[in-house]
Amino acid sequence: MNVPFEKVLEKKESYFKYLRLDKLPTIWCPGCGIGQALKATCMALYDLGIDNDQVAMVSGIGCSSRTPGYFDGFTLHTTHGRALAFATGLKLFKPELTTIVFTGDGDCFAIGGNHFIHAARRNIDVTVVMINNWIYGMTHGQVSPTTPLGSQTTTTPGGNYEPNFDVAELAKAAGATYVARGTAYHVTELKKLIQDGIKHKGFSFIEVLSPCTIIYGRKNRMTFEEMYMWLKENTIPVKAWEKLPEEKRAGKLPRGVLYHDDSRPEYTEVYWNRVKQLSGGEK
Amino acid sequence: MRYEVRVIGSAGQGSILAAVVLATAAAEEGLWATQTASYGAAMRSGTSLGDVVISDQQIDFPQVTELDAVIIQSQEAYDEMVKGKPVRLDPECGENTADVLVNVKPGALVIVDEDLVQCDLDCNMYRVVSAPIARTAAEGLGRRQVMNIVALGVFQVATSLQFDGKPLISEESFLKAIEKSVPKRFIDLNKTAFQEGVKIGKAALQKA
Amino acid sequence: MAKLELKYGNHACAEAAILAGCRFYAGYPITPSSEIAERMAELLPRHGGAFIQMEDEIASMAAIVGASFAGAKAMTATSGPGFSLKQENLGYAFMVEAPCVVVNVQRGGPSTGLPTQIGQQEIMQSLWGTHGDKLIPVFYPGNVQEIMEETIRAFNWAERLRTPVVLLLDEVLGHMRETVDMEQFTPDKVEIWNRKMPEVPPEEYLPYKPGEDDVPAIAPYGTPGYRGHATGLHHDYTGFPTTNPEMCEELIERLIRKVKRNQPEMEKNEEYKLDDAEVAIVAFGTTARAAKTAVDMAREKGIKAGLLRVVTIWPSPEETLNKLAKHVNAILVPELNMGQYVLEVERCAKGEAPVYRLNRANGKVIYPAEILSKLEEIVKARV
Amino acid sequence: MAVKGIVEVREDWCKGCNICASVCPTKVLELDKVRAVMTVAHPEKCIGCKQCEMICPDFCIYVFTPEEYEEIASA
Repeated sequence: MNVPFEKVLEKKESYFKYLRLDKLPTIWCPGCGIGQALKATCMALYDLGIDNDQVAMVSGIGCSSRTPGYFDGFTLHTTHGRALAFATGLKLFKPELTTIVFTGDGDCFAIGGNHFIHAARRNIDVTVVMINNWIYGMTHGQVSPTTPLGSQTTTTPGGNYEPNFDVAELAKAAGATYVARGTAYHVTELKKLIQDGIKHKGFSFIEVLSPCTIIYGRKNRMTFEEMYMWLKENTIPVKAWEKLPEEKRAGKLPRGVLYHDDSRPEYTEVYWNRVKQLSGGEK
Repeated sequence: MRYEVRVIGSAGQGSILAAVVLATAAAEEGLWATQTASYGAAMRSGTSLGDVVISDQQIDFPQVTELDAVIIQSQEAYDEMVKGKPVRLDPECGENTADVLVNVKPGALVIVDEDLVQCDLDCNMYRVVSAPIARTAAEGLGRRQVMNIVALGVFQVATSLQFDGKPLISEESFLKAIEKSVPKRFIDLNKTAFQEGVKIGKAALQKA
Repeated sequence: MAKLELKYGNHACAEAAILAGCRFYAGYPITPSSEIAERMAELLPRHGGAFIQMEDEIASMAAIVGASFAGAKAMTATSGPGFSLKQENLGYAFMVEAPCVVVNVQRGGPSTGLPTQIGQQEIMQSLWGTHGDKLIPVFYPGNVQEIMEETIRAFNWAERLRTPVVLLLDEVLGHMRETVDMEQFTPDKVEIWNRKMPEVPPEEYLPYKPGEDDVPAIAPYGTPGYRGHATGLHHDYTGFPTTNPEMCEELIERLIRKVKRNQPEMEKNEEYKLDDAEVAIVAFGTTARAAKTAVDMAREKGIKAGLLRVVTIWPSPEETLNKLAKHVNAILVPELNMGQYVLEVERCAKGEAPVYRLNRANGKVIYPAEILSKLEEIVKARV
Repeated sequence: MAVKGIVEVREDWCKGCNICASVCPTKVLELDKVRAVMTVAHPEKCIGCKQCEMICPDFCIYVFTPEEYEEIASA
């Protein structure tokens, strides 16, 4: 049994070639959406024809930040919140590496918020895949900067009372030149969004709405299926969203490419062009 | 040989730059030098200073302890140097008759601006050289800003008082140091300023 | 023939870094270290390197580790508060064995303290600042010439041992100009060490498998075939997380051993008039310069004083200090803090000689005359 | 009706989250509740839409076209 599947894994002619198969299964809880985000990234790279040796993946701390461990490229699992700072150093010195940062809502917007806005401001060519599961999963369910109002977390018994970030608007305002939102339910679409993000020369930010099935789900009395159905029913493709009257938008989110600007120069290109002028060419 | 110099003036008179040029000139001359600047106190009082230690061998303690020479560019700076009177260096000198400078050795060279500084120093205690430094810069060269370099010219000549008639550092070394230390478009101006300083320095020494 | 040139301390550090092969700098402005960043911003593009002013100190430390993984010889510079912020990622660099140099131009602390004035208060923090056990080499030059020597040496050891190296300066050193004999810094005379590269084919490559020198050969990211993973978690030879107690023990022991075993070669001291000394001063940085003058002043007064100027602060010269304690009647440790390295001197002296202190943390240097009077006091007490 | 897709589940990676079964339009998959792993209960119903493969968080489902399966199995 399972013989052809094994052969697919061996043959390295599919998106599985980007996985460290010996590290599977992942450490994530059953139903967690981070797996889909990784899968979508692998598929995107496969379709773009980017080799394993051309990709660096950097992460901080948290559930989502365990992703690089399963990705067969040049991977760096760093300190909490600082992934973008490490990635900035790596990308600036080796601009030829496709650099992907896997991060979560707490990692990226709480402890790493400053690094995020500055990386976006510089428009450095890094693709950020931000897994938004509305909670701190690895530390077992504390409130995060994206936790919806009223949600149950271990540090907001009785419901969250802190307003949350609209992370897509934040990214755009900080200067990101590609902003998209996908979900762990719409994986084919997510693949396309990540693919465009990688292709985009500049800072790309892809928010992936992903259910935290065990921690968030249990606290808020939602089953795995209900969480995926929520994603299906409450996210609306951008085009349809634009036509939607204001009163029908409440409680729903647009998904797809939310912002795309190709006009701004990319940071490493600007820097190395300056160097070329000053040093006469060679690195 | 350890020779300590302080250039002191009001903020903006280029005391630190003068100290840098002096230390660079020492290096050109083949001497070892350290140049330090004090931030805290100088910033509060509105005066600024640059210290230089020159030696024929590598220097241990880099800051000044007892000055062999001081270039005073303003009244404010002079008052600063007098203030405190922590040590009576020469018991022979009557306390009420003359000012005593802080941390300055007996026999030290004191260069003051003739027009800007009213001083009442005991000439038996210090070798005081008074010259029209600011006037030379402002009227002769049309640029008051280069008075610090004019002062260095005076200093260059005056050190001959302490080293058996021969200056500590040659004119050539100073001119090379100016080339290295000031922006290109001001090199000629500063070189002229230095040479003017040498001239008024020589005149002042003859007068004395 | 000496080729003397007047150099600004912080600029000398930057220029020596370029000589040592540094091609990446990330930093954040802080007094009194900012001039290092300014000089690097000027020099790096001209030498084909990358300079970036990051959003904070934490990010600067992170960026140099990222660049180090990409193969760059990387550096950052900071002062007190910034050094505190760098600690977590400094520990990360130690754990993942990313060669890099962290310069700390010490000012007066704690907290914002005395930003424009001297302190020597990070002697202990440079070793013990980041959480967890570690041994990070720390060098502390005593003059501008030595800033250049030690910057190059810091890069060399960082590369050879694949470890972060801390270079301590102080405000006076960083902000002073001094003549430097440039003769020894011509490119043909500067000895440069580079990190070792894996010699095995990609399929046998284990990034964290140490060689006989306890140092692993990790390929720079982007080297075709030599993909790898690095994590701040305890990891095995493959670089992947492990909680296996044997593996964890082996890792932490090796990380410390790889530095410790090189202590004799890394040790650098200056001994001054110690041969017949009865009382010895142990000092470093700017304070050691005052101490040297104080030794001469004491000798003139008939006190047989000597100086051991420590340049390699960590790992500390344990044996040298112990031998010194056996050889003299008393040791004096003047430092611009409330008593830090004196603890290490006491530990190494093992009671062979009494250890006296001269401490100050008010932003002012210790003058030679003060050390002299302390020496006189000690001699009086000992007779 | 001709088979349109062949589903394979790699049981050792499956965590039994049941998401794949919940998205399958023809109910091909069923959870083995005792072992908490997914099983292909009704392979004949597969229409080859790949929704289960796409949404599986654990990389343990692969959907072949019959031709693809033949080719790989016989190789």
